[in-house]
Amino acid sequence: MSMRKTLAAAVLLVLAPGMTFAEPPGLGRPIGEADVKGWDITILPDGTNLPPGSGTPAQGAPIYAQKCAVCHGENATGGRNAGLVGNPPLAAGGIEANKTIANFWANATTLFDFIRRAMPWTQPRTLTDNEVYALTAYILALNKLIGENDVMDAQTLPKVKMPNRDNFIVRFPDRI
Amino acid sequence: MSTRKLPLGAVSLVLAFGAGAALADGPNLGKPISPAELAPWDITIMPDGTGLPAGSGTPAQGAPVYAQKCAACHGENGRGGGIAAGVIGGPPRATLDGGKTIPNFWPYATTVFDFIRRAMPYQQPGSLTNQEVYALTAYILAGNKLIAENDVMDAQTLPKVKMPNRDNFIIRFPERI
Amino acid sequence: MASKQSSRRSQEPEVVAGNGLPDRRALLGRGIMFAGTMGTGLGGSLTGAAAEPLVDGPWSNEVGAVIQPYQTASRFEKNVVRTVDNPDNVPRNSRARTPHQLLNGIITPNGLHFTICHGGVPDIDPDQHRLVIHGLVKRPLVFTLDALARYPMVSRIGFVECGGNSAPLFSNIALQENVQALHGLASCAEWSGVLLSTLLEEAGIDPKAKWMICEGADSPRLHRSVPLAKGLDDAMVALYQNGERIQPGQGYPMRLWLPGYEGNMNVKYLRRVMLTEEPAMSVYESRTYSQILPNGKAYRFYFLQEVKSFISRPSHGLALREPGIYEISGVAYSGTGRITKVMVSADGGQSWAQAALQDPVLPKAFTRFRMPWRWDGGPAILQSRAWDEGGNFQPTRADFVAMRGQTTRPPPVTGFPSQHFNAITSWAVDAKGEVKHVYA
Amino acid sequence: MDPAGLKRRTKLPQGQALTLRPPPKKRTFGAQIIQTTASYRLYFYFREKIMSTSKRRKGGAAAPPFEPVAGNGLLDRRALLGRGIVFAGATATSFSSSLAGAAAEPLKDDPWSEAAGTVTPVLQTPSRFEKHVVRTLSNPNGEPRTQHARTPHHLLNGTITPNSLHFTINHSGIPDIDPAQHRLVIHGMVRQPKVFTLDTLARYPMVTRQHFVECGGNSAPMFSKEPIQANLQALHGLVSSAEWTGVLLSTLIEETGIDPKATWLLAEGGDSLALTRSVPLKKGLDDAMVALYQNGERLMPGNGYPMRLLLPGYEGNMNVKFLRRIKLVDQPAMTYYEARNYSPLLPGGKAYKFYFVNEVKSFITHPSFGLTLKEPGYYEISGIAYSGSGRIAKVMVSADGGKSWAQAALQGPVHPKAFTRFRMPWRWDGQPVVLQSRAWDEAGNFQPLRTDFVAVRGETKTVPNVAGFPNQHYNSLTSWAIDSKGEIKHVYA
Repeated sequence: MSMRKTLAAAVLLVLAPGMTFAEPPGLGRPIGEADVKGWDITILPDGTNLPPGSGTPAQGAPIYAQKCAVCHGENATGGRNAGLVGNPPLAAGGIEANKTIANFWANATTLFDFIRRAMPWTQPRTLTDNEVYALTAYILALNKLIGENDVMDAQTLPKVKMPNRDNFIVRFPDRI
Repeated sequence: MSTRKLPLGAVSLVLAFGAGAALADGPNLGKPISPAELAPWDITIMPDGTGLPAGSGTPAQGAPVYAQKCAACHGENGRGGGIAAGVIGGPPRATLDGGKTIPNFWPYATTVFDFIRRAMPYQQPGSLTNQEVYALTAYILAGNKLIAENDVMDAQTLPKVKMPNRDNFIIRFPERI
Repeated sequence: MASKQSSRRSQEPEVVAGNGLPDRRALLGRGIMFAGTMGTGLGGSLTGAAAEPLVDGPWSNEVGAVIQPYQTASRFEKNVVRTVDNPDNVPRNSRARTPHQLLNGIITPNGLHFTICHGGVPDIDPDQHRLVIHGLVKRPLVFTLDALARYPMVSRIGFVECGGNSAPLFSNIALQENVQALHGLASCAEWSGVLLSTLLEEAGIDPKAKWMICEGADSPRLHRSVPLAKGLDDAMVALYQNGERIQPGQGYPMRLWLPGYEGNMNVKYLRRVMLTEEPAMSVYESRTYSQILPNGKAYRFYFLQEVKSFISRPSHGLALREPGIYEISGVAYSGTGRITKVMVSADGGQSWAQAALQDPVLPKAFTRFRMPWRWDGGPAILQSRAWDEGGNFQPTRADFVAMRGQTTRPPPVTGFPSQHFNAITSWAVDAKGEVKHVYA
Repeated sequence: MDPAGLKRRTKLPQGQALTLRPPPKKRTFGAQIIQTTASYRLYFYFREKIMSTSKRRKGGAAAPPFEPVAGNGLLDRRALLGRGIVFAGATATSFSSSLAGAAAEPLKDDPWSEAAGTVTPVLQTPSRFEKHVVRTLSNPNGEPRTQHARTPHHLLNGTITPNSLHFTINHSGIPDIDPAQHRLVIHGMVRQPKVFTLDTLARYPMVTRQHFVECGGNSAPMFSKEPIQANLQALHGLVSSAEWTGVLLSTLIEETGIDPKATWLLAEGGDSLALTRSVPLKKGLDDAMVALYQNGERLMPGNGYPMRLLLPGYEGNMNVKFLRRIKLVDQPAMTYYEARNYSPLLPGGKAYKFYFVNEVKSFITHPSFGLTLKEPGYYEISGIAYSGSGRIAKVMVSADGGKSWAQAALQGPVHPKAFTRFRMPWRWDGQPVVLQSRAWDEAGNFQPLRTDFVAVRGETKTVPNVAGFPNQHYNSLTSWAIDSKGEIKHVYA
């Protein structure tokens, strides 16, 4: 049973996208930035958030052999998973060229960030910061991007100049 | 990558629903079928008796068929009490508290025949012969005092059975009929 | 049942709403970028304690599970199921109701679409299934599924609702049941298929034809009489439901879909359409879907599912843990067409505020309405009331019962005292945040 | 010229047709061609409701002049306009039956009509006759590498992908997250870092929108220099469309307050890889959503349960699943995924970065590879079009490899950044044809021809593995070649 009556043009109040309510629920619980540290593991290209600690290629070699070689192969040349060395010229490879750390990655900090956040694949976030610095140094050195006995730490890692850094085009500048 | 160029004045053709659509020059993939081939599915009994098959049945013939094939669910003598509602008796008037029965509510007797033949017994619908359906229909109508004990139900007599509640209905939205 | 109302003034509810419903203008603007206004007014929860330090969940430190070909819900959501009233498949009807209180948006996922079967769920081989169109036609025709796949199709989002949905509200006493038990026999999906008119016109319609007897291939061979006018309007032979082939409980391999008409007429497992001059008066239209009125008469051929709305959250069974802001949310729909307005009250109908409708608002489909509400912890009675583009609106329960009657004693919640109940539903929130079903 | 005036001889076919459900084994369908003598008037009954945005945008521009009837049997799109006459009196003879003339065999009750059916379950699943309608898996045994599940578009219809068939990519399996413990923290360049639980988010004002999510690498096999003979699921299966419901990210960020210096936000997931992407803050404040529901029910685990970021129109990887952290920053983090994977190489050695947008794209779902046409006659060409830049404005279909085009009908309502179903009536005369679709969006973008696309973006030197990703963001045309036996191949045309 529904009543039928002449309605003044009912204002169709429609939830347009982006429309929110003037009075938000305010139900988020405040938290100190310190308490977020446990999750805040993102390293920015300028080195922000790099933890204390350091590592050299030599310190990285044994850690790599013990924790990484099983998938990435001896001396990071590749195994069940991709290799981490090699610098084939991009231009020759065309669109499906092998993007390696040496010929493609724009920032060395990405290497530290990804190793710490996701590796080893089956037990992520089990490496100490020193181990991550050592592995980062080991891989950068293998790719001749740093000297054999350079020390990677919060100051030096961001300064590593990756060869392909300036070889990118922003596809939709208006969306940045 | 998609190139940008002058926005087209394209009118997109939007296919609205809510429109009947037939393609005279359409697929025409319906296969013709003759009434004879249709017969096994053409089981609808209309209120005026159209569709009633040959055959007949009396209340007396219906009693044993009921006992054997219906009582298990609908109860002894059609009184209910099993897992299904009774088919004989019940309250004089149907109310919101329940009790729509064949005598106090069903407008047409032909519906009894149609439903028994198409859907009963529940586990083997369509397994009754037309004779058995006429007999069961007669048995139920007689049980509810809608026909006499020895009336014979067939294609001629069944449509003539006058159900008490027949003229007690209102069409809710006449404009939609 | 829509009753005509002449004067408009007396009916228009007071717009500024009490009991925590913000003035509707609050709904219009986009929230202010209140970078600076962190006043205590927006304090966190009552306890106000800062959140404890974050630590990785166990799932973050191990490789996850393998992807499956046909994915299913998380194990933490295994309570989001339909309630079934015939789990042992006893020889009688079986119904499964949609858990509206646990869903959102307007689409009902296929696994949770409500189902009513009168002879169990048939296991139909699509290659054997046939659709026959005959009776008052120029040429009786048979269609296979492969043939129908080549016809022009349409897709449309729309609801299917059992004529008996909301029947528990005919009870003279408000049954303490949740929205799934009260209103679970309605769902909304995107249906794709061939318009019935396409097939009828291929068969050639005899001008004398006025009705279509539509019959299913299930064991009771359920059949209903449908006006030919509806067949030539928006009736569809539906083949797909939310993109995939129709679920067995919704009529696999094909069903009749009559947007806005009572569920039982939307014959599942459709195998036959016979054009006739007269309706067949099947048991369903002559007995079951014929509603008794207080004066002893009964409606016939009700057909239409009228404008209706209910609040799905908060609702019975979903307790409010603390005072503060909540979103009152629910669905509104009408067999007549689009919803034009939904009003919400938090004080049992003394005052009302207009809820926001989530666009796009589609005809004969669920429309999600939302209303922000600040609960002060005191007792409140939540109600929603909907209007449709035909000018119809939901009656109060008192007005509805005056016209349609109610039971004299509370029926079982799975019973159907009558059908086509579309009056207002009310939820009472007490000081402890418990929600009861009430009549208000 | 209105359709009624169109007089032409058409062949009226009869008989079996393209099957709806191609089980794995190839099924061919017989064909008879019936030559009819009567001429027909084309009349169709779709009532057209011109509500396309381009018309609204153009201030009611009149419909363009009648499109030429495209080659190879594409029926005039105006055939889909207007409601024809109910031809109650139409001549019977004109509807001759199939060559064999044999009527359908006599009907009998099938077994399912003669016995009660099975029990109604608490959670429905498809009929056993549809068990082949599943996603294909790239890593079924869960080896330690990325897993992909692709949507079977060639078996679906309409615009909604059912949840069980929504595509999924997981880089380290699907985490089994307890919603009661899951937290979303928003911090960094904010006034007051805050933590939200699911219970609190459930009380926020929510929005519901229909959007596609597409992997940036969807359609990657099309970069192959030669057309790979694989079906639509293998070529374009990493895109799906659903109704998403959740809380606008802007609502939450405004609550924590925004430091004017912030220009980016980092979104991180609770999976073992803690997958992180950098997102421009402007997108975060636009239509970004913390999505909680997918087609009405809570998110599927493979699509981010209990909550995910949804960036309508942006590449899938950025729509971070299992969302647990948003950090406002003043520079992009150049995480592994944006620095390496989703940074498409160009032929000259340069590469794009921050591609973000999934551009306008369309493909025909049926007829398509693997769905053989059994006989000549009437078919509906149907497919999906979508664009990350807004609504689809127009879809053109060609049956002669691009020599001539006709405009397809779009199934209304057309939503922005969502699947739009297009349909084109077609009469196949049994001769070899090449079907193609091409879409335009409301922003004026359109799909480039393959030659133009390859000239800018390049193609592979060798034929890659169909499951590989030679590159990303392919949105050129897809072409299906049908031979005279009705077999369908994937071609470049």
